[in-house]
Amino acid sequence: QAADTVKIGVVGPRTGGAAATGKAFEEGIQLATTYVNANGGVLGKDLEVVFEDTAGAPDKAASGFERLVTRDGVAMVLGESHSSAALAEIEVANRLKVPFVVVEAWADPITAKNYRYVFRAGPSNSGVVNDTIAKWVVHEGFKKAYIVAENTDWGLGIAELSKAALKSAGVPYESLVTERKSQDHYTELAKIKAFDPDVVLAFVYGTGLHYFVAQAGEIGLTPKAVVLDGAGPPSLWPDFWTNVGDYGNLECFVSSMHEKVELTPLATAFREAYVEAFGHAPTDYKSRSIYDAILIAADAINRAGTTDAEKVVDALESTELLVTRGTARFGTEKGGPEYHHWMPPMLVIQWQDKEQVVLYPPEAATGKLKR
Amino acid sequence: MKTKWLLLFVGLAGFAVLPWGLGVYHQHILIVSLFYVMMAASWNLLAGYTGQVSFGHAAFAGIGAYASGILAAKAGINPWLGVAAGTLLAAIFGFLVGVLCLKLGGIYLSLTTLAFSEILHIVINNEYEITRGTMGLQVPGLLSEYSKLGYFYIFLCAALLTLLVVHRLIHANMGLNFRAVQNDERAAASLGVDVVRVRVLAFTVSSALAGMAGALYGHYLLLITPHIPSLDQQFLVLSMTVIGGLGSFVGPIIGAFCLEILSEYIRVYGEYHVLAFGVVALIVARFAPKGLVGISKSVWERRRQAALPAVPVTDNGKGGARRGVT
Amino acid sequence: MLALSITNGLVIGIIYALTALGVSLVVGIMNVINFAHGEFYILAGYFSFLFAHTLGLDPMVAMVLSVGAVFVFGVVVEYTLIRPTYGDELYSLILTFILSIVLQSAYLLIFGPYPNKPPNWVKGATDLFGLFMYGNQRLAALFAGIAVIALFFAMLKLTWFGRMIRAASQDREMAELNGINTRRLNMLSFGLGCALAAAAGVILSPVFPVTPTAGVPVALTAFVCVVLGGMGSMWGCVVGGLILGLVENLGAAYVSTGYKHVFMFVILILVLLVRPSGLFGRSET
Amino acid sequence: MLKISGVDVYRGETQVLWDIGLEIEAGERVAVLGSNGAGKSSLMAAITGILAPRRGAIDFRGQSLVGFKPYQITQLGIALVPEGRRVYKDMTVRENLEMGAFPKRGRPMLKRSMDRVLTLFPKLQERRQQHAGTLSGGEQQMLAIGRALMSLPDLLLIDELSLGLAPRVTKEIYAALEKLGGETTVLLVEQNVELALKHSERAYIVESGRIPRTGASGDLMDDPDIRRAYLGL
Amino acid sequence: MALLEGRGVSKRFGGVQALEDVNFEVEAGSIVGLIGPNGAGKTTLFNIVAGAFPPSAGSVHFENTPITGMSAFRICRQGIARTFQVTRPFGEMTCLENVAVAVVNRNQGCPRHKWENLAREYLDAVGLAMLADTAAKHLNVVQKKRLEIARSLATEPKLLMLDEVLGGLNTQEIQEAIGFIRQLRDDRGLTVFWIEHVMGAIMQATEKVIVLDQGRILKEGAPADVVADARVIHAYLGD
Ligand SMILES: Nc1ncnc2c1ncn2[C@@H]1O[C@H](COP(=O)(O)OP(=O)(O)OP(=O)(O)O)[C@@H](O)[C@H]1O
Ligand SMILES: Nc1ncnc2c1ncn2[C@@H]1O[C@H](COP(=O)(O)OP(=O)(O)OP(=O)(O)O)[C@@H](O)[C@H]1O
Ligand SMILES: [Mg+2]
Ligand SMILES: [Mg+2]
Repeated sequence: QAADTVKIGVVGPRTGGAAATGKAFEEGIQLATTYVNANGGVLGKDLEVVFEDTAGAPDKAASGFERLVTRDGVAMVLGESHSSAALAEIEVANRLKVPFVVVEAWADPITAKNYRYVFRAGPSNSGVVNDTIAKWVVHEGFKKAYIVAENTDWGLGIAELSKAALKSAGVPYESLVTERKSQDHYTELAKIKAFDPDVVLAFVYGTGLHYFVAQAGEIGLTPKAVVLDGAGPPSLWPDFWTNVGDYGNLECFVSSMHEKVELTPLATAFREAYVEAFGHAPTDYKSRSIYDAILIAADAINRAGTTDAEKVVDALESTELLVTRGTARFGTEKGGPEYHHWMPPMLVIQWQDKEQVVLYPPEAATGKLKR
Repeated sequence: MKTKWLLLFVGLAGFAVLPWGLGVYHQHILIVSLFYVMMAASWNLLAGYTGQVSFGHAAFAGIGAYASGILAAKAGINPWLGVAAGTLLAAIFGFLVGVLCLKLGGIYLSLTTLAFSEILHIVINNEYEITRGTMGLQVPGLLSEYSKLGYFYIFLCAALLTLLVVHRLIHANMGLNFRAVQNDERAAASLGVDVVRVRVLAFTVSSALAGMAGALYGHYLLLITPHIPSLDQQFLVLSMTVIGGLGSFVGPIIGAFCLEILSEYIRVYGEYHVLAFGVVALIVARFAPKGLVGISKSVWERRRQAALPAVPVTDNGKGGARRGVT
Repeated sequence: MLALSITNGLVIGIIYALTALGVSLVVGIMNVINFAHGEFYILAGYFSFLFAHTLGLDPMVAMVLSVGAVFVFGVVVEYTLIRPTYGDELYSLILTFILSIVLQSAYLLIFGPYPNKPPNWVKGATDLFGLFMYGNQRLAALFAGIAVIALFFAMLKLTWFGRMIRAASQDREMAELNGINTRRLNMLSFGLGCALAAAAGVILSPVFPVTPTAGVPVALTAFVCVVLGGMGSMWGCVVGGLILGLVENLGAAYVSTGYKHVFMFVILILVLLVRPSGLFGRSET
Repeated sequence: MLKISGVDVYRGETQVLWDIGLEIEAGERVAVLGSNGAGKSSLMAAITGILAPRRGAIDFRGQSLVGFKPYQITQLGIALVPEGRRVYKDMTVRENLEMGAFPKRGRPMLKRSMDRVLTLFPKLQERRQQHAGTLSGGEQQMLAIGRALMSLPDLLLIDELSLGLAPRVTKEIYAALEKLGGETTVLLVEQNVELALKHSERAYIVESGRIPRTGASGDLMDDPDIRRAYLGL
Repeated sequence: MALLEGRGVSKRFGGVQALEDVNFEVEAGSIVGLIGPNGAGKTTLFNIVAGAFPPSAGSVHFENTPITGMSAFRICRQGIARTFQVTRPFGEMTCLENVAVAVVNRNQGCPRHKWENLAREYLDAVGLAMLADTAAKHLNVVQKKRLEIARSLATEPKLLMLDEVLGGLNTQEIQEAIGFIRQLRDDRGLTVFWIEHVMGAIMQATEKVIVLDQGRILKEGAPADVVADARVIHAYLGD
C-alpha cells in the first residue's frame, strides 16, 4: 500500500493505576517523532506513532497489541511498563511475527524466553538488582537489610532476586509482603522497626511508596534507617513531596535519569526539547526511555530499508546507536535474559534537602550518602 | 409459530457464517461479545428471574478460568477437561455461597457475593506462585493451532448451550417456581415450593454457567488475569443486562452485543469510554428499568392498545377494578 | 508492636465506624444500600484538596465547605436517582452501583490517577506511653472522628431532626401521620448519610490521600461494618467498625500482612453463619 | 366539620371503596362498623391522605383535603389512631408522645398537653421512660391515643380501638374517651359492634367498600338485620 | 379420629404472648370454625400449623404424625393448604400461572398442556375462568380471595385452612360461598378449618367452633352452645 507515513505502535497504560506512565510515554513520543521527522524521517516518509492504551491489564494489553497490528497495520511495536502486560504482549508479538521493543517492563522472562521478535531497551529486574542495588548495599556497607514487596509479580519477583543477591553478598535480611491496595503500613512498619535494619529495600510501586515513606518517618523508622525506592519514578512524581512531606528527605531511589548527570549530548538535547515543549524539567524518566526506543526503532527500519519484520529484527540485532542513556546494543547470545536486551546504566540517587544527589555508581556520584 | 422458528433458524445460520466475511479484528469482537452473552444471560437468570443481585458473577467466571487454567498449565490436563472441571468448581462454590446466604436473601446476598469476589482477588494476588498474580497465568489454547474462526464456533456453541439451559429453566415448570419465589416467598412456600432449593438451584446453575464462560474465555485469551474476576467485569455484565432488559430472555443478548461493539468504537476516546458507558447504563436503568426490550415492548403495547378497545375485566357485577392501563 | 497494632486498630476502627454510620442511617430510614458511599467519601477528599490548595482556603474552612458540598450533591442524587426506587432495594442497589462506577471514571478524568492530599492539620509524630511513635495527624483524625460520632448520636437523641429520623426509620407511614414530611426527610437523611461519608473523607484524606478508585474498599468496609453490627443499628456499626479495625491490624501483625484485608470478610461470613441479623440487629420474623 | 362525598379509593390497582359519602358535625361521636376487609381502615387512610381518592371530595371545615399529604392534613387538625397502634417501639413513651406534638399546632403547647395526656392515662405516667415496644397491648393503645391527642386535634380518628384488647382495658379506654368530652370530635372504627354503638351517637355501616346504611346508633342497635349480620343473633 | 391435633401450642412474639397452651382437634371430614376478637391469635395458630414459623412450645400432629416445625412447603406436600388473611397473590403472574405454581409442585414434572388444563379447572371452580390470563395484581379483593382458594385447592390438600375468606362479601355472596365450601367437603371429602368473623356463616356451616381469646381457648363446642356461652358473648360478641 502507498501509505505516506510509516506507522509504529506504542503500548502503555493511559488509564488505571499507572496512567502516569502513559502520560510520560506520550510526552516522549511527541518529542521523538519531532526529532526523527526533523532528521529525515523513516524510509523517506514521516514517522507516525499510534498509541494504544493497555490500562496495565494483560488481557487488554494482548488484544490492544493485536488491534495495533490487525487494525492499524503498524510495522513494529514499542513500549509497555507493566511486566504482566508485556508478558502477554510478547506472546502476541511472537504469534503475529511483529518486532516488539519493550521499554520499561523489568520482568526477566520477557527476554529470557528468547523470542526472536522481542527486544528490551530498558532495565530488567535482575539487571537492576545485581548491577545496581546489591552492589550499592555492599558499597555503603549496610549491616542489616529489610525487603518489602508489594504482592504483585514485579514486587515479589524482584524481592526474590534481591534476597538471592543479599544472601550471596552476605548481608543479613528479613522480608515481608504487603497488600498492594493498602494505604496503611503501620503494622508492617512496626515489624520492620523491631528488626532494626539500616536499609529498607522497598519494592512498592506508585503512591503505595509515598504512604510507606511518610509512615516510615512517622513511626520513626527513618532517618535511622534509609529507605530505597526500588522502582524509581514514584520518588520523582510531582506529588511526591505533598504526600510524604519532610519525611521524603534522605530517601533513596533508583533511576536512569538525573537532572545533573547527563551521559550523552542527546540527553541534554532531550531535556532542552522537553523544557521547550512542556515548560518544566522532565519528571518521569520513562518519557526519555520511550524516546530512546523510538530512535532505536527508526534507526533499525532505516538500516533494514524496509518494514519487513525479518529484516527489521536483523537490523535491531546489529543496533549500535548513541541515545540519551548511552549506546544501545542488544545482547545476542541466547539462553539468559541478556538475549535481545540492552541494559542502560541505572543510578542510585538520594534526596538531600530536595536536591538529587547521585550515590552510585561511584564514577557518576555527585555526593555521599547522608543519614 | 412456524415462521418464528424459521426466522430464528435463518438468523442463527446468518450469524454462523458472518465471521467468514470479517477480518480477525472483527472476529475477535464477535467472540468477546459471545462471552458477554453467556455472562449476561446467566447473571440475568439470577437477578432477572429470581431477584437476587449477585456481585460475584465475574468472580465465578474467574474461578472457572483459574481452575481450568491452573490444571492445564501446571498439571498438563487437557484444556477441555479443564473447562469441565472449572465449570464444576464454579458450581460447587456457587452452591456453597448460595447455601450460606440465600436464607438471608436480598441485600445480604449482594454484599456477601461482593465480599466473596474481594476475597478471591486478594487470594489470587497473594498465591502468586500458583496464579502468577497480576502477571497473569499463561495457558494453552483449546485448539491445536490458534484460529479465530475455531474459537468463534466454540463460543457460539457455548453461548447457545447457555441460552438453552436458561431457556429450559425459565420456561419449564421451574420457571414458575422462580417467578413465584420472586413475587412472594411465603405464598410460594405455602403452595409447596421449596424456596431455598429453588434459589440455591438458580444460584448454582448461574455460577456454573459463569464458570464455563470464564474458563473458555481464559483459554481464548491464552492468559488468565485478575481482570476476569474484577468488579469492572461485573459492572460490564450488569450494565449489559440492565441496558438490554433485566428479566427478559433476549435482553442480555442484545445488551451484550450492543455494549461490546459500542465499547470497541468508543475505545478510541480512552478514559472517556467507561464514563460514557456508565452514563448510558445509569440513564437506562433510571428511566427505562426494563431496558431496550422494555422500551420496544411498551411501544408495541401502545400500538395494540390503540388498535383494540381496552377490555374491562368484569368481576361478579360489582363494577370493581378495571384492568390498569399502564 | 501489640500496643501499636491495637492503637492503630482503634484509630482505623473509629474511621470505619464513621463511614459506616452514613450507610447504616440510609439503610435504616430508606432501606437503600448506597453502593456509591465510598465515592462520596472520595469526593469530599477532592473538595477539601481543591478548596485548600487551589482556592487556598484555611484547611478547616475547606473541610466544612466540602462536607456541605457533598451534602448538597447527596440531596441531588436522592432527588434524581434514588426517589423512584423506593420499596425496591435491589433496584436502588443497581443504580447506586452504576453511579459509583460513573463517579470513579469521572474522578479519573477530572483529577487524574494521582492521589490528592489535602494539607495536614498537624505535623510530626508523638511518642505514646514511651512504647512507640504515632503520627500526630492520625491522632487528630481519631479525635475528630470521635467528635463527629458523638455529635451525630447527640443529634439523634436530642434534636427534633433526630427524633424524626428515628421515628421514620421505625414506621414511615406513622411518622407521616405525625406531621413529618417523609419525602423531605428522606432527601435530608440521604444527604446526611453522604455528609457522614464526607466527614470521614475530609478527616482521613490527609492521612490517606484520595484516588479515583480508593472509594471501593472504603464502601466495602462500611458495608461489612453495617452487616456485622446489624442492619440499621447505629451502635452496632460503631462496634462493628472497631472490631474490624482491630481484627485487621492484629491479623496483619500476627498472621499475615498479605491477607490483611481478608480477615474482615472472614469475620463477616462467620457472623452471617451464626447470627445473620448481625451483632445488634433485631431479627424480624 | 368533615364532609365526604362520592369517594372512590384504590389500593394499588384494586378498588376498595366505592362512592363513599359521610358527614360529621363538630363535637359529634360517630362510629364506623363493618366486617373485616370491609374498607374501614381504607376510609381512615383516605381521610388522612395515606390513600389519595381517585374520585370524590373530602372537605374539612370547608377546605378540600384532596391532594394533601398526610403530614399536611395532620397540621390541619386531624389525628389518627391507626389500626394496630403503630407506636414507635424503640422510643420511650415520652418520646412517642413528643412525636405526637411534632406538628406546629402542637409544639408550643407540648408541656401542657403532655400533662393532660398523662393525667388522662395514669398508666403511661408510670411508664414514661420505658420503651414503647415493651408495653402491653392495652398500654400501647393508650399511648397511641395519647400520641394522637398531643397534636391537639379537632377531629380524632380511631381505627379498631378494641383490637386485641381485653374487654376490661377496652372499658378503661372508652372511659378515658368520655373524659375528653365534646372538645374533640371523634370518628370511631370498631370490630366490636356492640361497643361501638354503645359509645356513639350516630353510625355508618361499611360493607364491601360501600355504605349501605347509616343512622342513629340506638336505632341500629335495635335493627334486626344488623343484629343478624353483625351480632350473629 | 382427629386429622389435625395441637397439643399445648404456645407462641411468643417479643412482648406479645400470641398463643398460650392451646389444645385443639380437627376431626377428618368436618368443618371447624375458629373465632375470636382481633389479635386473639387465630392467624398465628394457622401460621404455626402451616409452618410459617414454629411454635415456642407444644406440638402439632397431622394424621398422627408430628409436623411441628416442618418447613411450610413440606407441610403443604403433606396435604395441608391455607389461604392468607391479607391476600398474597403473585402479582406479576397471571391467575393461571398463580394456580399452576401449586399444580406443578403437586404433580412434579407434569407437562405444560397438562398443568394448564388442571389450572383452568380450579379457576373455573372458583369462577375466575375468564380472568385466567389477567395479571393477579389487577384483581380486586374479592377476586384475590377466590384466587387464593383456587391455588390452595390445586395443591390437592386433605385439610383446607381458610382465614377470613368472607371478608368483603355481601350477605348473598356469603350464602354462595358457604354452599361452595360445604360442597368441597361433601364432594372432595376435604376437611375445613376456618377463621371467620362473620358469625352467620360460622353458625350455618360448621359442626364445631373453637373460640380463641388473648391466645387461650375460651370455649369449644357446637356453634349453638358457643354463642350462648356468657364468656364468649362478653369477650367477643359483646353483651
Ligand atoms: N396494604 C394493603 N394492600 C392491598 N390491599 C389491602 C391492604 N390492606 C387492606 N387491603 C384490602 O383492602 C380491603 C379493605 O381493607 P381495610 O383494612 O380497609 O378493611 P377493614 O374494614 O379495615 O378490615 P379490618 O377489620 O381487618 O381492619 C380489604 O379487603 C383488604 O384485603
Ligand atoms: N409476626 C408477628 N410479629 C409480632 N407479633 C405478631 C406477629 N404476628 C402476630 N403478632 C401478634 O400476635 C397477636 C395475634 O395475632 P393474630 O394475627 O393471630 O390475631 P388474629 O386472631 O388473626 O386477629 P385478626 O382477627 O385481626 O386476624 C397479635 O397481638 C399480633 O400483634
Ligand atoms: Mg381496619
Ligand atoms: Mg387474623
